[in-house]
Amino acid sequence: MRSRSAAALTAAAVFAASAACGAQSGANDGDTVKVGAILSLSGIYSTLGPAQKNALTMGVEALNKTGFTVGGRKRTLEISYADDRSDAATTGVTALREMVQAQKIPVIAYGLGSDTYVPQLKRQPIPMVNILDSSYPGILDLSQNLFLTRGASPTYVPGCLHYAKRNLGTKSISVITAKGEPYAEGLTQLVAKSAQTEGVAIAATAEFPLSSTDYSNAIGAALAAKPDAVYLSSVTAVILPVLKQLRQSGYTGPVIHSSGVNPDQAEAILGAQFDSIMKDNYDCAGTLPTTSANPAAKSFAEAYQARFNEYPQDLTMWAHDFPFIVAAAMTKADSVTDPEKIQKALSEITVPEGTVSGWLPGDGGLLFTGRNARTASEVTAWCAGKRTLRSAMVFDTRDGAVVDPVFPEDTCA
Amino acid sequence: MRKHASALGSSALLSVLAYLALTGLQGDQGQVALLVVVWTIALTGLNVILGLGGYPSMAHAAFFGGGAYLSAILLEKGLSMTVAAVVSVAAIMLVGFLVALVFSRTRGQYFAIGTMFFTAVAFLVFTNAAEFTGGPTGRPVDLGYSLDATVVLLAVSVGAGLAVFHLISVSRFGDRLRAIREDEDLAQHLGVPTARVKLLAVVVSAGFAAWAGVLFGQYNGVIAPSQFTFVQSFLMFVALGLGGAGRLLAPVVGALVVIGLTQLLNLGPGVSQIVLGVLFIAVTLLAPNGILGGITALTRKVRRKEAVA
Amino acid sequence: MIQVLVNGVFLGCLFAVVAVGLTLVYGVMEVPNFAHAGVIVLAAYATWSASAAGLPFALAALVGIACGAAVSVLTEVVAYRWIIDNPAAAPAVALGLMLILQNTALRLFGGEGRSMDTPYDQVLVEFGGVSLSGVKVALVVLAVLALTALHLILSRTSLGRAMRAVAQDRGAAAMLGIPMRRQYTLAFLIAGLLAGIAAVAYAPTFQVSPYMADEVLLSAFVVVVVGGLGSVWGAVAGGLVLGVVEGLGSAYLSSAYQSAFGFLLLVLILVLKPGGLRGATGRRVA
Amino acid sequence: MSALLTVDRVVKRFGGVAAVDGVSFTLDAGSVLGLIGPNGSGKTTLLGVLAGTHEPTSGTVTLDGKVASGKGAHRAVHAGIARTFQTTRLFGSWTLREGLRLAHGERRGRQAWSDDRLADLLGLDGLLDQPCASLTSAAQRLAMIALALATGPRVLLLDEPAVGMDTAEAAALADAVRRAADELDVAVVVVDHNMQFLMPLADTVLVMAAGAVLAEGTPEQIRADEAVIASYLGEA
Repeated sequence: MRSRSAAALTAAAVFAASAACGAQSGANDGDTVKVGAILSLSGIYSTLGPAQKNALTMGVEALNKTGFTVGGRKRTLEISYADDRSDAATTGVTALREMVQAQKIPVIAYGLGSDTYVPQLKRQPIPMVNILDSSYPGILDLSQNLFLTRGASPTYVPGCLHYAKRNLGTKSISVITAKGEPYAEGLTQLVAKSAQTEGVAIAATAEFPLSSTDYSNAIGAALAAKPDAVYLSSVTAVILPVLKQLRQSGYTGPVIHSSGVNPDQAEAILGAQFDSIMKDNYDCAGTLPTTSANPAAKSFAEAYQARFNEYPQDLTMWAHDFPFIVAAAMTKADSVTDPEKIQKALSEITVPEGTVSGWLPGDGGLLFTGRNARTASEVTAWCAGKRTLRSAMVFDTRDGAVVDPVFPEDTCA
Repeated sequence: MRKHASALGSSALLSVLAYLALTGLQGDQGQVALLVVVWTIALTGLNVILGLGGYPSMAHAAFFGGGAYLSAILLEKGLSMTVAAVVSVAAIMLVGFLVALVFSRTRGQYFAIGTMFFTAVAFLVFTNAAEFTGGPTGRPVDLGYSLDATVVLLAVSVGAGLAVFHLISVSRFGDRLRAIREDEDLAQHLGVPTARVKLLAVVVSAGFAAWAGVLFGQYNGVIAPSQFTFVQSFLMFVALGLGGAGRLLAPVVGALVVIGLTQLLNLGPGVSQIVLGVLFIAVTLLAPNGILGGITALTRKVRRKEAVA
Repeated sequence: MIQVLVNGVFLGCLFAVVAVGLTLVYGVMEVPNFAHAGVIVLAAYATWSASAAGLPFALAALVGIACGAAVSVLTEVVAYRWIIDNPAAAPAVALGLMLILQNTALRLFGGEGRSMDTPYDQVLVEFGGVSLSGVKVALVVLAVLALTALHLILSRTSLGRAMRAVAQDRGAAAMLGIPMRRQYTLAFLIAGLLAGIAAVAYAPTFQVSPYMADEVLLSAFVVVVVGGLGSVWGAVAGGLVLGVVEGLGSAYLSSAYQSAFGFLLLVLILVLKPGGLRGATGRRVA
Repeated sequence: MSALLTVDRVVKRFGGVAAVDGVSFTLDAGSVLGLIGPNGSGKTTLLGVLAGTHEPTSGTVTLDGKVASGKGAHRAVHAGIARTFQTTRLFGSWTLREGLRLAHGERRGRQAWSDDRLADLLGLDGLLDQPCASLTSAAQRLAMIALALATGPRVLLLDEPAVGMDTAEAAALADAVRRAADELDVAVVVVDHNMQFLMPLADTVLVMAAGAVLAEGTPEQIRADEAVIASYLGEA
């Protein structure tokens, strides 16, 4: 019997020890204001997180040069980062609880997993600003605490179809999509809808399981319908292996997607042959900083490229602007700790100074209309042999149709 | 009665400690406390089929996930929390019955590999039946119990689970299970209905795991397939072995070591897992009947030295 | 239809190569060698870093295969050797090793998948309306070569015959004076070489990542069980059968549940013949 | 009184081979039946059918009028038929007392003989609380019999109990089996090759050859029977 009680005591000691160090610092009213950022720094979405972190760092440094005043005192911003390991439901939720309960953080930027955070937000509501997720149907109706600082996928997918029909003469298109991946499922529905409005036929829609490594069945089904073009529906890390096997299977026609692949990722994932695999490849998403007409975006792009030696994706602009948006909201709310006041202020601020994304102001110059801040969208094409992208079409959309498209001249020819 | 007192005493003590840990700790540490408590409840069930019966069931993470998902789906369909919980546990026990039936004629490595594959297929269902399970990124769980009620239920379940295990362990069912573990054929020739006893043990273990899944879903608010993979089944199997399969407190020690190590020791991607790997091998080689087995051996050696000195 | 069968054969060759490595080790030491996946991963990364360092692909492949053999032998020397008379401890040690190997790869090379380039990336083989990419043809060729070489070793050389004796009955083999410890190391050496070959053949068709071998390992275990634990030819037959079953299932039923069809096959076999296809008797039956 | 155990035309085929080919006999309570025959004559298979280890291809085994064959070993035990094994099988890490406790649990209400009585009967006193693995090989074989008896059987089947025993140990075993039959009113079937041990012990002897009954009778009759001598015993 002695051993059993001995073991119970050891278990008790360990529990008690971890309970003792439960107390956490959290007060936020010093001059440095702490906010949170939960990003996918590893896992299948790891092509997105690191770039966001780089941009957030640049944004915070730019903001802290002048600082911002709240309650009569000049404040600077500090971001506490957490990696959700592309699995919001496990590591993301834990990080959210750590920030809200232990670190008492009032506002958080995040990338994916909106629906998994909703239950926790019901228990302890705080404003969460999404700087990435444009999956369809939108995340905003999941909870009043969620804000989105980018155009949702309905604002750019129509551009793919419009450009394909007008410039590539596409009459039928096959879609290869990742089953169960939220972004992919939204895109697939939108492509079908936009194809209908543009008069392009959907030749075939083929699925592959997210965990699979051999896509020959999906590729076979998609190509059997003899399409003029193929649309790959999901995020970069998922579609590039499919693109490689698609080219290996002998398909040479145009490939369209909305994953925001940059040249560095293409080379890392596709290997030495990346240039030939990426030939005849078109991406429709938010405007890219490098090809944007907005001067602030262009100078940010050059600074980012110089500092991180990496091609800036569209999400870098929105991540860069997050600190400015938070600072503006805190100043309006005149509080750095009260989540409710900050959330209310977010809906009342205009487009803040120092932002680079070229936000399209709503009526009354407000940044957020219906908790959504929008930018223009763009179709970009791969420059063969130049390891870069060129702008093929800049456009905006109104209820699902492309409006005032602009076709810049071909910079990589 | 004295023998029961210390076992039931420790169970009650652990319930109190679980409550303190769950309410006292916040953020990351709160998550560690949650996982340790939930795993303890699940491993107590595994302790019946693996600890007593010696059958290496690798299906445990599937039962754990099944409980969580089924309760979430039933809640979404509008059932009340208690009904959803009871129906989920009962349904998963039925699944456990079917799994045990399918693998009833296999033993040892075959049973382990067969049940491991069951978990792999269950993972596929969790990942691909997106309209119910929300697909690979998981799904939110409606909050049937309040947070406080969930915490109380978790704490009580730890103690109650261990007490039930103790009663099973000293009952004829426990004797029969241990006989199967020692020599199944001899046990059958001494009158033990081995097929029926194994079936019941798997069903009981599935019930524990499902209940742990229901409570985990209620506390965490969200569940995802990555928490119920065959590697998780493996980790549960080895956690119990580390603790000292068959002993009352093996689930507590096993959960503390495995969860504590993977969550607290994050020195960078992978390092905590490497340390866990080394620990598994060390304990398996040095203390074949786990940490608790090692402690008992040590105390017995110390006592013998005192007697000699 | 033929295309699906060809895909099935491709999968079957992959499963067979991995399964033979597992069944060999199981036959000799009754160990479910889950760490085999870790060996494959490290062999793949060795090949990748060798070719990244500028070696031509053929040389880099040899580096990978050698690394696979070395790591596999290391697992036997460091851990498996000490639990030879306590088979109940084998799964725990196997998982421990898998965690160590997989996470060492994660620690050294990070989590994102990397592509392994081969000279035959662009090759496309087409015959009778059926097309198979160069990398897949390479896998089938490598698998056939590896398995024939293994067959020759097992049947022609004294080393191979001794190993088959050990697989039949360890006790009897020991009595015949076969140096047991050398046999264990030899079994892991061959399993390591097979793992290296599997890595070099399989990585180009997908990508190199710490988790690339998990699903293949699971299917390989089904093959080992279906083929009968410890029987090499059972593993080859089982591999092809499973490859075709999974190929057909994923093409005609649903590709999401590809490994579920493997599971159904496993259940069928286990329920009908608990000893596996080739009837190796269950170890513990009286 | 009608016979305790009736074996009626039992056949057991493995694939094409009929290991047991139509064997019938009856057994009364308290009597000891010796079952002899050359290797491969089907003795052990017959024992297996009686104990429920094998399901008979045809024919039945009834105990007290109720059919006991073909329902698995544990139901045979519950019906009152227990067996030991050719190779020693015990719960190694358990003490004998723990094994007996398990066996007592399966008695289905039949008469219970205390551990001490069984230990005394089999000469195992003082060995009840040691792990079985640490007993001598002869003691282990007796322990197996104790376990079988602890299930309160009406019929006890012994599969070569005297193998590996010297003459003194075999004599003690014969005495214990005789006491079990007389004092516990258990019917015993003994399969063995050790004639010095078996002949004085058995009330009747059944000789098997090639799966069928060659001869049945008292030990003396069997010794005199030429057919038995020709096929099996050689000169007396």
